[in-house]
Amino acid sequence: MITLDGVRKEYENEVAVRTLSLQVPPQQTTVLIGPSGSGKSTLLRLMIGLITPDAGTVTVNGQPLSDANVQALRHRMGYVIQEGGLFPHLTGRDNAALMAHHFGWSQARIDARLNELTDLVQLNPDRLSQSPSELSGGQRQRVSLMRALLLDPDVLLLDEPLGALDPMVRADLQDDLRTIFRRLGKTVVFVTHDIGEAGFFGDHLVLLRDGAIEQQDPMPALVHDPASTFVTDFIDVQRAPLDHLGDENRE
Amino acid sequence: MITLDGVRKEYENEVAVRTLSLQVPPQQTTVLIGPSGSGKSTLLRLMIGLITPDAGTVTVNGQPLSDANVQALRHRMGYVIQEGGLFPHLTGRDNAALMAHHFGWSQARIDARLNELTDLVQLNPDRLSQSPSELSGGQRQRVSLMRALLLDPDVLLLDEPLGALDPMVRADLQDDLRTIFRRLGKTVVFVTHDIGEAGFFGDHLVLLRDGAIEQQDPMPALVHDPASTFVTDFIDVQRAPLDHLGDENRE
Amino acid sequence: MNTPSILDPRFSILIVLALLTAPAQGQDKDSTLTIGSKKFTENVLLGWMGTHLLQAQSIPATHREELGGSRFLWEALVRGDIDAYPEYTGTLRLEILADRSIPPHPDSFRAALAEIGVGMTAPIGFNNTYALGMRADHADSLDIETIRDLRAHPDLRLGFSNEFMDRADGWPSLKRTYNLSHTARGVDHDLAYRGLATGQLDVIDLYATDAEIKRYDLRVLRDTKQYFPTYKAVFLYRRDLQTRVPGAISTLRRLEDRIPADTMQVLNARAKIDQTDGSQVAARFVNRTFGLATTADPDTRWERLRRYTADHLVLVGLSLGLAILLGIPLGIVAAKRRFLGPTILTVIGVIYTIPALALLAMMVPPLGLGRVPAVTALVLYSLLPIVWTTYTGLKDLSPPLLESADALGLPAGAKLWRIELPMAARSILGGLKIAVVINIGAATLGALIGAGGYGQPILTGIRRANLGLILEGTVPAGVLTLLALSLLEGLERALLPRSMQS
Amino acid sequence: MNTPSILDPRFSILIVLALLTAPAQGQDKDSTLTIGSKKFTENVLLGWMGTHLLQAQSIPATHREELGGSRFLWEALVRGDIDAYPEYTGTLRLEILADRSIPPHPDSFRAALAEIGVGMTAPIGFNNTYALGMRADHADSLDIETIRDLRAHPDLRLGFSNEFMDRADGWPSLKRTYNLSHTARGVDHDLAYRGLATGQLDVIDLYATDAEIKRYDLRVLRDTKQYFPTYKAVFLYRRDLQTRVPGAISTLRRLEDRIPADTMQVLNARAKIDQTDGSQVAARFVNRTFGLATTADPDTRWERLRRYTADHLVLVGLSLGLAILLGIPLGIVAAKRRFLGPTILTVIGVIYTIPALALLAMMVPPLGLGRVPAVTALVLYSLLPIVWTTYTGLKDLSPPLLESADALGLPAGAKLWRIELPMAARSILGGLKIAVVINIGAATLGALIGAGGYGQPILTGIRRANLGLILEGTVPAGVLTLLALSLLEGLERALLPRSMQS
Ligand SMILES: Nc1ncnc2c1ncn2[C@@H]1O[C@H](COP(=O)(O)OP(=O)(O)OP(=O)(O)O)[C@@H](O)[C@H]1O
Ligand SMILES: Nc1ncnc2c1ncn2[C@@H]1O[C@H](COP(=O)(O)OP(=O)(O)OP(=O)(O)O)[C@@H](O)[C@H]1O
Ligand SMILES: [Mg+2]
Ligand SMILES: [Mg+2]
Repeated sequence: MITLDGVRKEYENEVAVRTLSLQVPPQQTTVLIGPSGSGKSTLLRLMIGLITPDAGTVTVNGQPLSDANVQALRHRMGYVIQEGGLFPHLTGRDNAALMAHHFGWSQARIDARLNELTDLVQLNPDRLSQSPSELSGGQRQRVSLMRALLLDPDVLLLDEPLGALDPMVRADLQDDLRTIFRRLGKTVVFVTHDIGEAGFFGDHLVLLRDGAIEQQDPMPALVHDPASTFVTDFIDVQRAPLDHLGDENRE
Repeated sequence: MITLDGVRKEYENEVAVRTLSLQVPPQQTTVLIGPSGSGKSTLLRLMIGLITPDAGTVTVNGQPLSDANVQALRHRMGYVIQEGGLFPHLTGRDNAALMAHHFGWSQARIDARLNELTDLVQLNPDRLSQSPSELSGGQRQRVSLMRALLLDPDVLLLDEPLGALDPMVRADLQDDLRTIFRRLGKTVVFVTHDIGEAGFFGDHLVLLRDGAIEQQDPMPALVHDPASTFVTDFIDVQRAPLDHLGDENRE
Repeated sequence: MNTPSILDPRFSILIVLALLTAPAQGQDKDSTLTIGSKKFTENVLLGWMGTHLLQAQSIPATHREELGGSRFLWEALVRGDIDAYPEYTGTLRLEILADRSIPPHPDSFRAALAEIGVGMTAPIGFNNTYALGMRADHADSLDIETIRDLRAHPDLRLGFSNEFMDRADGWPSLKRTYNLSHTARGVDHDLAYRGLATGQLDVIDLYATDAEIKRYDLRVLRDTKQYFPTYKAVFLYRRDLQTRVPGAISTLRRLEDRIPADTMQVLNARAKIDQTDGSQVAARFVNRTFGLATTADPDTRWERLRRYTADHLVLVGLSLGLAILLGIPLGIVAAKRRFLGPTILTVIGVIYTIPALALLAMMVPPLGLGRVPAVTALVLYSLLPIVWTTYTGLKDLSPPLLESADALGLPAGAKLWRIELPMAARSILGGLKIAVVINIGAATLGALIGAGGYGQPILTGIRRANLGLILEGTVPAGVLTLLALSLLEGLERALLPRSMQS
Repeated sequence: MNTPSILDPRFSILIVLALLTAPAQGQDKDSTLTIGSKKFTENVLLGWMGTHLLQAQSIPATHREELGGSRFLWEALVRGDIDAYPEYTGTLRLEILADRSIPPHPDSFRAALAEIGVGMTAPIGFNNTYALGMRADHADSLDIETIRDLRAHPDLRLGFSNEFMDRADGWPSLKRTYNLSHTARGVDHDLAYRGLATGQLDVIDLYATDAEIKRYDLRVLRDTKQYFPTYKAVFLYRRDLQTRVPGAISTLRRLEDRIPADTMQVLNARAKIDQTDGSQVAARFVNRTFGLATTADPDTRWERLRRYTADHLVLVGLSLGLAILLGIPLGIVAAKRRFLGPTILTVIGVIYTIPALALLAMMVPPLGLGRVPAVTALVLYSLLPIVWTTYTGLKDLSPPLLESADALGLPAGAKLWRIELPMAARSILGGLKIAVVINIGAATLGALIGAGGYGQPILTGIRRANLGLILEGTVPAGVLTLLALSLLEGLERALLPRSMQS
């Protein structure tokens, strides 16, 4: 559904994405992992047309992205940026329902949809009347998620959407989101630093390194058939939750 | 070294911290965990005097926090806020070295200290000349960490300082930071949503729930002697990195 | 976004419409007559006579004194800014209707005027023509009554104003017409009367109703060849008065044939030399002539305040409204268009650069006097803070937030409306406040070009060094500013979300 | 933070110091003499004479004409704003040194003046005293030469200016002194000469050097009892000229005893009645009297431009500098202090509310004419945008960032300096730009109260309806604004970090 073909992106002082091609398979979840600064967020921005590649083309639903179609395509895509990007002048509710207001939904329809979404992201609906600055980090992240899901888009681009959530909410949301993604056949591109989460969501994982693709495969292939020691190092390094219970350094 | 005594903090529409007392033991690392909105960030803000409690007292190094001493105490405390809080008008270098400039360090001393710190947080020193808006999320977080560590403070208050880091850098940093904390006898209060990280760092874990302390203990006690099922649920819920390798849902 | 923003253009449009339709002097246009007058004593007196007569008939009428020259009053009448004013037939024929070369008979004017929707009363009486004059005793001693009689006395010393000396239809042609052999010399008009009085001059040029004629006991020499065109005073009025204010025209016509030249000379002398208030001179005349009891008390302080306030509000309201309607879009364009942006900012800076005083002075040739040039100048003045703060407000928005808005697929217009303008609102409101303050202050200069407002007492006060008068303008201007500012603060509080308030 | 901010106060202080020490007219104070003169023809002529004489001796001198009344010139002399000006002994005795009751001998003045550092030339000649006058032929026919002679003609019609009628040392006391039996009536002073000429009055009050004395051939009646105090013209000068500009004083003293009353009458008439340029009248006199060849060409356009620019720059520079020094701290206080804040903002709004015209007029009583009140008014005007944008700039900073700064333990001052002001810099610079534009425009009004600058040609141009003159002030004011704005933009680009530029 999203195809990057020979795409390259350079900033003033460095190359963020080296020439690479990538097929994001439709109705599946593709997880981008990789070191900090390896170009994950840049790839998402390229896919939704926020930045244009220096070389190569980005194709969404078979259409090469252009100024003419990008607007309409974005309505079918939900995007959560790394820091949430909530608008400070709007309450949580107005942030989440922004596009519904734009499309002139009835209040009843908006309310109904917001109810579904607060259930889904496990947010106390009372929170919606607070401004972003009055919400905790995790609450903000869930409002961002609601905003991205509002129009029930076919494509979701999620940049560490669960990073600031506590483990319980996070685990619940992982379950719920994966169920939804699968049931409704969403095409999802998901960035995370949590290997557990990556393995849980990812039909397909793309490991980036320095703006290039190191390996793309399902999780088992990454584990059992790594392209380089870097892949193994990257996947194995994360501490499991209760790893250190028997740690001898402990007093 | 930090004592909260009968502290309570209420915002306009809700109680963020219910009356609680907490001893942060000196030269050890205390990890705050708990659901989103349970009051972790609020507790850190109380400890560094950014907000004053509605009731109770906060004591640092034996001195009750007051307008008169808070300034000086803060020089001995490093604080990383959840979103980094880098100043947009300053480069990474000037952000990190802000207090050094304030105290009038020589350029040589500043450079030397910055070199130590970039090594520690594994940041390419070239990045330091970029503005915050030109850094990736993980790069920003490491600059924030450098800023907090600059004056080599006795006390560190870290609010999800590693949240946006990739697993490799994160694992390395965890090792390095823990070594430093222990060797130099830092008093650390650390907020994280990662139970693995919590167990790795925490001499002492404080599990918050709805602004109250659910249980405070070392990790083994939390696992083997939980105060409630909530504690067990909270600790067990996180997916281990390679948990789902054999997942039968996978095609 | 369900809080309507005060930046909603519908809001501004309403204000402007309300004010554009607000009548001059804050009164109801349809039922109130506005009489205009030119910038010299006689015309002002005639204006007051008309006004007092109308008021005595319970027809609400106001007098806008000393508006300017013929051209300006004529335009104002045609446009409907004023409903009537005193004019002279000679001016009509030779200036206003000059390109139509109308025969010098009142009826032929009437037809030409009627086409334009303007009516004309019969002459009020006197003929304020150019004329030659000399001391009455001197004339008597030489037995001179007409211009032609001068021929017998070629040694008389003639002194004429420089204008009369030079003009083609002045002295050279008069000399030919009457076949005079004198040589005349040019003198300053003010000094001519003095020269006559001291005996240094024998004959000078004058207007037939000049105040000095009575004062110095002069004789106006008859123009037997009708060399000088007739300048009979009449009232011009808008013909729509007939239906709009029944009785108004017939009231004005009561003045027809009522004021002979010597009466006018006396009245002019009273107003000009004795410095009696023009309104009172006119009222006394009207009362005596028509047996009325109009009082021409100068306005009370409160009436004046009401009038200044109404004028000032219209100036400020209109110009601010227009400045907002123009300025915010300009600021948006400046922020959005890479190359157009700096140009817009610079041009607006350059406009602002023109000092208010000079800007007003430069507005007058193209736009005439009164409210239009004043509002135009004020709009240009208020533009700067609005455009600039809109520009900086939009430019200062955080890039990640703008990226979020883009990613939602909001079209540019909706993004502007729902995201950018609200987030820039505090900055724009700041600019608006500065604009309000600048505008209310600068509007006082409007009085310089006849747009009224609080500047009127201030200007008079400065001229007369009368602090009371200055305060009469300054204090309400201050109060108005405070009111406007707290209105804006109120709006800010009501419409900005809590989290964006300071 | 190692980029020094333009908000650095040291920067502003430098500007202000530079400008405070910048001399009037943009010339070098130490070597250039400034001659002042009062607001009437004769005094201006004397001022020009002094100036031309000095220039003929190659002593650089400028003439600041028509500065105001005695009080103002005296103060200006004492303060050193001017170096010399023409004064009258009567004024010195009765007004300036009134509280010292000095015997009416020049030497006793000299001593009193010397104490204050002021010197005085010997009288220039004429005595411009109050006097009584009548037509020379009339006086001859009645054989009247002195005031006392009036006694023989009690039927003469006396008309005196209202001031002279009322003053204790006016008519009532004169009547007693000379034991006159006449009744006098008050007349407008302008009309008095006319009344004399037309024979309606026989005796009027006048000044001994009035231009009209020659013109109407009047006789000034001798004051045998020396009832009227002597008003001999002298030059007052600063005694430090002796060392500062050697030769200046002796040059001025060349005028001593050179101008008898009738000469002064002729010169006055030439300037006042013939409307000859005062500078030229004076130059011709000086050339004839001293055999010099001073040319009194009016300044070339470039010289004028240079002078206007220098004056305008001083006005703008000083007032902007002070406004920045005052405004930014006020804005900071407004943003930081919960209750003081709104008060400051409101007070500044109210000040701004006073229209420029009225503000200037109100400045004059306490501060006199010239640069001080103009700068004061301009400071008050420029304050608003600076204070308000500093306030909003600081208030709009993001709370988490401020929290970060607090958490670092930065003391309030350093936080302000390193974090808050730099982050608010774009907003403050925006306000500065508005202030610059407002200030340069408003400074043109300074000409109204004698502070010079581009307003001078604009005012004259408006009065004379001369577009050329208006442009002579407007165009350079525009250019100046553009220069100032691009200077600010340059500073912005140089000092703001890349990431904060638009
Ligand atoms: N606006 C910009 N200007 C200059 N360099 C940039 C800009 N945005 C990103 N970069 C650089 O591009 C590289 C890739 O950035 P990107 O944000 O895509 O990384 P990432 O993989 O998302 O990292 P993280 O996991 O830390 O979020 C980084 O080195 C970053 O410094
Ligand atoms: N400025 C504020 N105004 C009103 N409510 C606030 C404010 N700051 C925090 N809160 C509320 O207080 C509660 C505790 O917030 P806090 O930020 O301490 O949570 P947290 O434990 O850090 O959560 P997270 O893990 O999501 O960061 C939350 O419910 C939040 O909505
Ligand atoms: Mg990223
Ligand atoms: Mg938090």
